[in-house]
Amino acid sequence: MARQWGMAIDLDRCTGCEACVVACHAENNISTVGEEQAAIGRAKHWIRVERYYEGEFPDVTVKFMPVLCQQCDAAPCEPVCPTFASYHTSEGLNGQVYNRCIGTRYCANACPYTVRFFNFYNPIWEKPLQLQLNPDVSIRSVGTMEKCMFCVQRIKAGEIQAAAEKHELRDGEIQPACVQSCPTRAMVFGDLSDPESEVSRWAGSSRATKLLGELGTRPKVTYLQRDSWHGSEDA
Amino acid sequence: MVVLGWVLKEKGLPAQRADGSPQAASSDVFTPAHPTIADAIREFFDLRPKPVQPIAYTHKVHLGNGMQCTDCHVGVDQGPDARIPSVNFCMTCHQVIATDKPEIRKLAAYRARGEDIPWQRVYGFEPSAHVKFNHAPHIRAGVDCSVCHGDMRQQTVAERKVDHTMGFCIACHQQKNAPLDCVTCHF
Amino acid sequence: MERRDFLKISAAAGATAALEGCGNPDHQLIRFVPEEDLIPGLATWKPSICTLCPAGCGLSVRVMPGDAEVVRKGQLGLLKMGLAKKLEGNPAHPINRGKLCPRGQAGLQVTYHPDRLKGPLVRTGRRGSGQFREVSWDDAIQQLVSHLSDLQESKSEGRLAFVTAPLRGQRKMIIDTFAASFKRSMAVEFAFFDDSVIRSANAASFGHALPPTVDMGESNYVISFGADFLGTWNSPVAQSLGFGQMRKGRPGERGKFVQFEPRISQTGASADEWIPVEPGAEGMLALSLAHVIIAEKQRPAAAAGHAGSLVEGWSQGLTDFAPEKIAAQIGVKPETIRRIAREAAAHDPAVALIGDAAVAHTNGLFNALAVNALNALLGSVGKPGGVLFGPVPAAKQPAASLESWAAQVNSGAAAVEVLLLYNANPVFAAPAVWGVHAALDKIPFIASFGSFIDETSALADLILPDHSALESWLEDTPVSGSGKVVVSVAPPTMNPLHNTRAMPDVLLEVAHRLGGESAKALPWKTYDEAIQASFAALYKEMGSKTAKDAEEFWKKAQEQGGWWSAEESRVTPVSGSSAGAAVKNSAPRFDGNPSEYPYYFLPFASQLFYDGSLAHLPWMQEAPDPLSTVMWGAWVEINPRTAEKLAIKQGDLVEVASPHGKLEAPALVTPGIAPDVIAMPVGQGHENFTRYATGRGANPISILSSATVEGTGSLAWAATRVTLSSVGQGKLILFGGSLSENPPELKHR
Amino acid sequence: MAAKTPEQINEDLMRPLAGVSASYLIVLACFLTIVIAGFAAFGWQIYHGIGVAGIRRPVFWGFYITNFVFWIGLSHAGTLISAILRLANATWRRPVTRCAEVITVFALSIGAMFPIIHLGRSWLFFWLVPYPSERGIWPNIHSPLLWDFFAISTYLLGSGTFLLLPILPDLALVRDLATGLRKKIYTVLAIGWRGTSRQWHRLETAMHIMAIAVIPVAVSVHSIVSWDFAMAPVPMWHSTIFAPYFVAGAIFSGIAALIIAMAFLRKFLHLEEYLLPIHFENLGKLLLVMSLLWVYFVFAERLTTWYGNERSEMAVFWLTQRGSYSPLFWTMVTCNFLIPFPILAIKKLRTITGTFIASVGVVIGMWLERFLIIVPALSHKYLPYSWGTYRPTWVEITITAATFAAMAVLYMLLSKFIPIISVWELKAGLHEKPHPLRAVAQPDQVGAD
Repeated sequence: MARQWGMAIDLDRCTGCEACVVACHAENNISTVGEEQAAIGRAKHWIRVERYYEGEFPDVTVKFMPVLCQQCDAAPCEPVCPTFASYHTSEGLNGQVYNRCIGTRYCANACPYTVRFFNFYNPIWEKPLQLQLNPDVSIRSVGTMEKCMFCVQRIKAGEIQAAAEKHELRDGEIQPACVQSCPTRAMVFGDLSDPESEVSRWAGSSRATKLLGELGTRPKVTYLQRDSWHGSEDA
Repeated sequence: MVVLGWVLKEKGLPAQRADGSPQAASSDVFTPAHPTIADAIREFFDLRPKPVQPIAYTHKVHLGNGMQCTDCHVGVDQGPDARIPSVNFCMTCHQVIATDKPEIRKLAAYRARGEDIPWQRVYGFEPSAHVKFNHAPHIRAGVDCSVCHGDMRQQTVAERKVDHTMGFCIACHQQKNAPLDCVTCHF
Repeated sequence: MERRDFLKISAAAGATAALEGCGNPDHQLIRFVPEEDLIPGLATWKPSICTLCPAGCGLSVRVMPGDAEVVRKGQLGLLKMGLAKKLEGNPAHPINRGKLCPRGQAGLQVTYHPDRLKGPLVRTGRRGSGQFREVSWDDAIQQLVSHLSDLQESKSEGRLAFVTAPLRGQRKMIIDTFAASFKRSMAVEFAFFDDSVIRSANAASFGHALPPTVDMGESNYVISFGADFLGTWNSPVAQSLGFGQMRKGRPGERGKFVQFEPRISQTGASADEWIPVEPGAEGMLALSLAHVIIAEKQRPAAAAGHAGSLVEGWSQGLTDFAPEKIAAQIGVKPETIRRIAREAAAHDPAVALIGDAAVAHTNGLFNALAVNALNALLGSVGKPGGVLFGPVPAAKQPAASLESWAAQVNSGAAAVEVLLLYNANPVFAAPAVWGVHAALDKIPFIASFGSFIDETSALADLILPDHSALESWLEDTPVSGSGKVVVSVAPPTMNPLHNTRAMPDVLLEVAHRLGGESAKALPWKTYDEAIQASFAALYKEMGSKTAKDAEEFWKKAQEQGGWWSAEESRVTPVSGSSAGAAVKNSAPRFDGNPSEYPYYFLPFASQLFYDGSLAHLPWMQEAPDPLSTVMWGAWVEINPRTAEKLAIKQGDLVEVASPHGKLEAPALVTPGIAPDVIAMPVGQGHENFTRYATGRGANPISILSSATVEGTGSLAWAATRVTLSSVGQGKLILFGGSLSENPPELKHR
Repeated sequence: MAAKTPEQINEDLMRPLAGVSASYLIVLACFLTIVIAGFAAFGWQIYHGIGVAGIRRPVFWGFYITNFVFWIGLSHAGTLISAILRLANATWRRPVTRCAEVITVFALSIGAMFPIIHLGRSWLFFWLVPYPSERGIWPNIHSPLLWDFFAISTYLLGSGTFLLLPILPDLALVRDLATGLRKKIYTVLAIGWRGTSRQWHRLETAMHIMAIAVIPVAVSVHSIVSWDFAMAPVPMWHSTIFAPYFVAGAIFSGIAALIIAMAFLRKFLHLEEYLLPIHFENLGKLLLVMSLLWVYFVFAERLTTWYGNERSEMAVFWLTQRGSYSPLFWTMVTCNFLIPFPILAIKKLRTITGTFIASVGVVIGMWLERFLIIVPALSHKYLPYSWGTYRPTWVEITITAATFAAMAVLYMLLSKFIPIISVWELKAGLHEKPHPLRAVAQPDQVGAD
C-alpha cells in the first residue's frame, strides 16, 4: 500500500514562536506581498499560528494552533476544481498542480480551513533577494492558487535518495521545513499507513482530535489538545 | 529603479509591467512574469527558435574520440541537472589539442578575457510548465541519454531533436510503469 | 531583428534557469568563469553560527549553486557560485540541537538584502545627509589609518572610542586588544536588552557573572517572573527544547509552568497558569513564596545558603513577606501565593527564572537576587532540572556604560577624536534623553563597520561594510543554553556577494599599517589565523579524545561547527562574592507622576525584530506577531477597560506621551494586559533603516526615562510612566481575523 | 388591435428598421463608451493581474460571480416565459415573446463571459472545455463549473434556435419590402423562406418541440448555477434549497427584466398600440406570484438556518440579519417584496408605470440577493481567525456597469435589424379566418383566440 503522509501537532508543546512560519517561507519560495497587499488580506502564510484569547483580565488564557493544509482524505477542494489542478496524490496529499491552475479560486472557497493562498499578482523579489529562492520549488505566477503540500519536494527528494541508496525510507527521514524547525518538537511527520511510525503513535493519543472533523473532511493532520497539569493532588 | 521597484512592490504590481517597458538589463526586481508581451505570446504558443551557440561545439567529434557524455556533463547521474562545463574545463584539454582551430581560438579568447561561455539552453522547460525534472533517477533506471536528447553522435552543435512535450514524458512513463502522479514532476 | 528575437527568447529561456534558482540571468550580462567547482542542483550543508542574538545557536546552511550578479574588475556580470539557500539549526550543536527560531532563519535575508552596502563609503554631504561616495578599500583603510596614527602616538589629547554590541570570543579579543593598543581609548558595549543585571545578581548570589542555563527538560515545576524565555530571553531555542521536553518529553510526567507578569507575553501564553503581578513587585512575590516555603517547613531557610543570606530578614523567615501582608502591593491573592509555593516545594525539581521587564525596574537587582534566593531555597541551583552556570569564564564587563560615555563626551570630559562603531545602533536603541546623537555630533571622525545605513551609521564619515555572517569566519563561545563547554567555529559558507571585508580582517590590516603597539598586539594576518591560534590553545587546555593533534582538532571543529565537551561539565556554585551587606526590599520607582502619567509603560522585545536590529528583513515584517498578529507595523496594547475609559477603539491612532517625549501608534485592544499598563513592542519606528523598516511604526525607546537599575549601570527600561489619548485613525494590519475562538458573531440563539 | 390592418402592422413594426435618429446615435454612443471602458478594465486586469480586482482571502469570489449568477438568472425571462406562454396558448403573449427571447440570448451571452473574466488566468479558459490533448487530461466532470459549461452552452444553443426560428418569416417580410443592398442581405438571412404551407408546418412543429425542450433546460441551468455554491461546504451555501430557490429567483428577475425592456421599447419605438397595458398587467401578476414565491424561499432558508442553530452558519446568519451586511439585506427585502408587493397586488397600481417601478426594484434586489449569498458566507467561514472582508475596486465596478450598457447596446442594435415584435404572429392573431399567407396551417395551431 502506498504511503499515506500525515502530521501530528502537539498543542501542549506549541509555543506559537512562528519558527514554522518563517521556515515555510524560506523553503517554499513564498513571496512577501508588501504592506498594502497584506493590509487587504493578501499575505501568504501556508502555515499560520492561530491565536485565540479566552476570558477577561486577569483570568485570561491564550491558545496557539498551527494551521496548515490538513491534506484531507475527503478534501472539499479537490472535486470542485475543473482542471484537476487540485487533486489527490497516490500518497494521500492534496496535490496542487500549479501549471494546471487557471485561477477559478473555487478550491479556496470550498476549503473550510482557508489554507489556500492565491497569487493576485506576479510575485517579485528585489534583487538580490531572489538568490534566496529554493531551486527545488517552482515559483508560482499570477493567477494561480498555492498551498502547503507537506514540502512535497523534500518527500520526492527523500524517496529518490532512498531508492538510490537502496534502502527503505526510515521513519522521520523526511521532514517538512516546519517540522524540522520546530524548537519544541511540537510537530511530527511520517507515514500513517505504518502503525509503528511516530506520527501514527501520536495520532493514537487520547488527546488526538481533528480540526473541524465534524465536516467529514478526514484530515491527515492530528491535533493533540493542550494538556493540563495533573501533579497538584500529590502536593 | 530601486525606488521604483519598491513602489511597485508596495503596489504589488509586477515590475516590468509598470511602464509597460520590458524588464531592463539592470532591473532591480526578479519576477516570473514575462519580460515583454511578445514573450508571453511566444511562450503561450510554445514558439522557441533554434538556440544560437557562441561556439560551434561538435558533440560528434568528441564522442567519436571515445569520450562519454558524463565526462563533461558531470552530476547528471547524481542530481537533477547535468553540468554544462565551464571554459576552464574545456581548456584542460584544449590547452594543447587543436589550438589552431578557429572555434578553439574563440574558446581561448573567452578564457583570456576571464569570461565563461554563454551557452544557450537547448532543452529545458518553460517556467509556466512547473516541471521539476530530475536526471538521476532516469539514468539509474537505465534510460539512455539518446531517448530524450537524440543520438548526439550524429549531432555537431546540440539541437532540439526531441520535443519534450508532456505527451512524450507520459508515453514513456506509461510504457515503463513509471509513476504518472502529477506531483511526480510538477511541484 | 533575428538577433533581437534571439535575445528576447533567451531571456525567456533564462526565466527557466530562474526556476532552477539562478535568478533571472540577464543575457546582456557576461558570465564570469566560476571560482568554485560546483555540480548544479546538488545541495551541500555547511555549519555556521547565528550572530543575531547572544544565544549563539549553531547553524546548518544549505548551499546550492546559482547565478549571482556580481562586479568583477569593475564590470557587472553573472557568476555561478555557491549560494546559501536555507538556514537550519545544526543538529550536532549542543545549544539548539538542530532547531532554530524565526529570527535565526530569517538571517538569510541579511546576506541578500537589496539595501546592503556594496562597498566602502566616504561621506560627501553634511553629516546625516546620507550622501556618500564609493571608494576603494585601500583608500578607505588609509583614511582610517591616518586618523588613528596621531592618536596612537598620542600626539593629541583625543581618545579612541569603540562602541560595539556585547561581543564574545576572538572578535571581542581583537577589538579589545586593538583598543588597548591605544594609550587613551574606551571600549563601550551596548545592547538595549542586555543581561548585566542578571549577571551581577548571579555573581553576587552564586559567584558566576553569567546568565543562567536552565535545565528545563528535567524540571517538574517552572516559575517564571516576566522572563520571555520561549521568545527572546537568554537562549530561547535551548529553553524551548527544554520546555517541550518538560511538557511532553517524559512519559507520564508533565511539569507545570507558572508565569508572573503584568502583560501576557508569548511565553506567558503557553503557561499552565498566567498570573498578573504589579510591575516591579516580582522580588517581593519571590520572597513571599520563599516565606511560605520556609514557614511551612518545606525547606529550611538555611538551604538557600549564601544566596539567601544576601536578602535582609531571610534567616528570620522573611516574616515581612507573609502573603497576607503584602498581597495588595504584589497584586496577587494570598491563597494563590500559598498554593504556588506549596506546589513548587512539593514538585522537585522546581526552578524559578527572572528576566526582561522584571529586572528592568529600578529595583531589578533586588528582584533578581530575591529570585536567586528562591532558587537556592528550592535547591535547584547546579542540579538537574534547575539552573546551571556554564563553565565558560565570565566575560569581562565593558569599561563604560553607553550612558556615562555619552555624558562624558557631551560634557567634554572625554574628548573623543575617533569613534569606531560595530554591530551597535545606539542612536535608535538608546533613550533620547541619553543624548547619544549629540555626543556623536561632537566627535570629529566616526567610522562604522555596518552592513547597512541605519540611524547611527548614517552619521558616520567612513563606512567599511563588514561581510554578512554567512560570508565570514565565525567564532563564538556561548555562555548559556548548554551544560557543555561550547566553542563554535565556522568558515565562510559562501563567497562574498559584494565588495565587503570582514571587520576583524580590516582591523588587523589597520593595525598592520599603523605599526607600533597595535601591530605588535595583533600579529595575525587574517582573522582565521587568530581563531586557529585560539583553537590550538583550546586543544592544549581541554584536549580531546577525538583528535590526535591540534591540526586535526581544528579541522574537525570546522566540519562539525565547533568543539564541545563530551560530558555536561556543570558547575556547582561557589559562594558568591559577598558583596556588602544584605540587600533591602526596595520598591520600584517610576518616572513621571501618577496623576499626570497614570499608566506604566512596558516595552517588550518583539518576537520578530528582537531589539529592532532585524526590522529590515521582509520575512520578519510580514510574519504575523504571535499574539497581536500585526504585520508591517507597531502597535500599542491596551486593556479593553482602559480603552473604554479613554474612548479608544481598536485601530485608533493613539498618542503615548511620557515626560521625555511622545509617539503615535495604532491601538490594539487585548484582554492580556493589566488595565494600568500600556505595552509596546521594541523594533519598529526606524527613521533610517532600509526600504523595509524606514518610517514604519514608532520606537518606544525614544520616550523612555534614563532611570537605571539600582546597583548596576544598566537602563531600567520598564520604569517610565505614560499617558495616552486617541488622535485619529491608525493603520493596524492584522493577519488574524478574530481575537476569540467564540466571538459574539458566533453566539447561538 | 383588431382595428389594425396587416398593412398598418407592417408599417408600424417596420418603422424602427427604416432609419436612425440623432438621439438614437448619441444614446448608443454613450452606452458603447461604457462597454469599451469595461473591456479596457478587463485588459488592465489581464495585464496587471487579477489583483486589481477587490477579491482577497478569504472572499475569493465577489462582483464577478455575483454578475454571473445575476445575468444567467435574468436570462430566464425570455425563453422560459415565452415557451410556457406558447404552450399555454396565451394570446396576449404575441407581442411579448420575441423581446423576451432576445433578453435571454443577450443576458446569457453576457453572463457566460464572467466565468472567463473572473479567472486568474483568463487566457487558459479553454481548459474548461473538453477537448482531446496529448496530455490525456480532461476537465474534471465532478466540478460544478464544468456542469455550468455544459448547461450554459446547451441553453444558449436552445434559446438561440428558439429565438431565430420565428424570426425567419419576418426576415422574409423585410426582404420583400426592402430594396437594394438591404434586400440582398435579408435574402441571405431569410434562408429562402417563402411561406409555403410546408415551411409553415415545419416551423410550427419545430416551435412546439423547442418550446417543450427548452423548459427543462432552463430549469436545469439555474439549478446547476446554484450548485456552484451548494456543492461547497461553506456555511449557508451547503443547502438543498438552493436549486429551486435559484430557479425561482431567476424567473423572478427575468420577468422584471422583461417588463423593463418592454416599457422602454413601447416608449422609444412608439409601440403603444402593440404593447398594451394588459400585457404589463398580466406580467405584473406573474411577477407578483414570483415575488411571493421568493419571499417564501428566503423565509424557508433563514428559518431552517435559525432553527438548525449551527455554530458557523449562525455567524453568517447574524452577519446578514443585523451585522455589517444587514443594510444590504434589508434593502434587498424592500426591493424584492416590500415595494413590489403592494404595487402589484393592488389592481389600480398595476399600471405600466407601476409594474415598471416594481421591476426596477426587483432587478436591484435580485442583484443584491446574489451578492449577499456569495460574500458574507465567504467572509465568515469556519475558523474565526481567518475571517475577512471584501471591497470591490473600480475595475469590478466598471465591468459590472459595462454589462448593463452592453445589454442596452445589443438591444438597441437589434431593434434596428429585426422587427422586435413578431409581425406574423400578430397578424395571425388578427383574424378568425385563415390568413392568406397561411392557407393550410390551422390558425388555432398558432394559437388563435
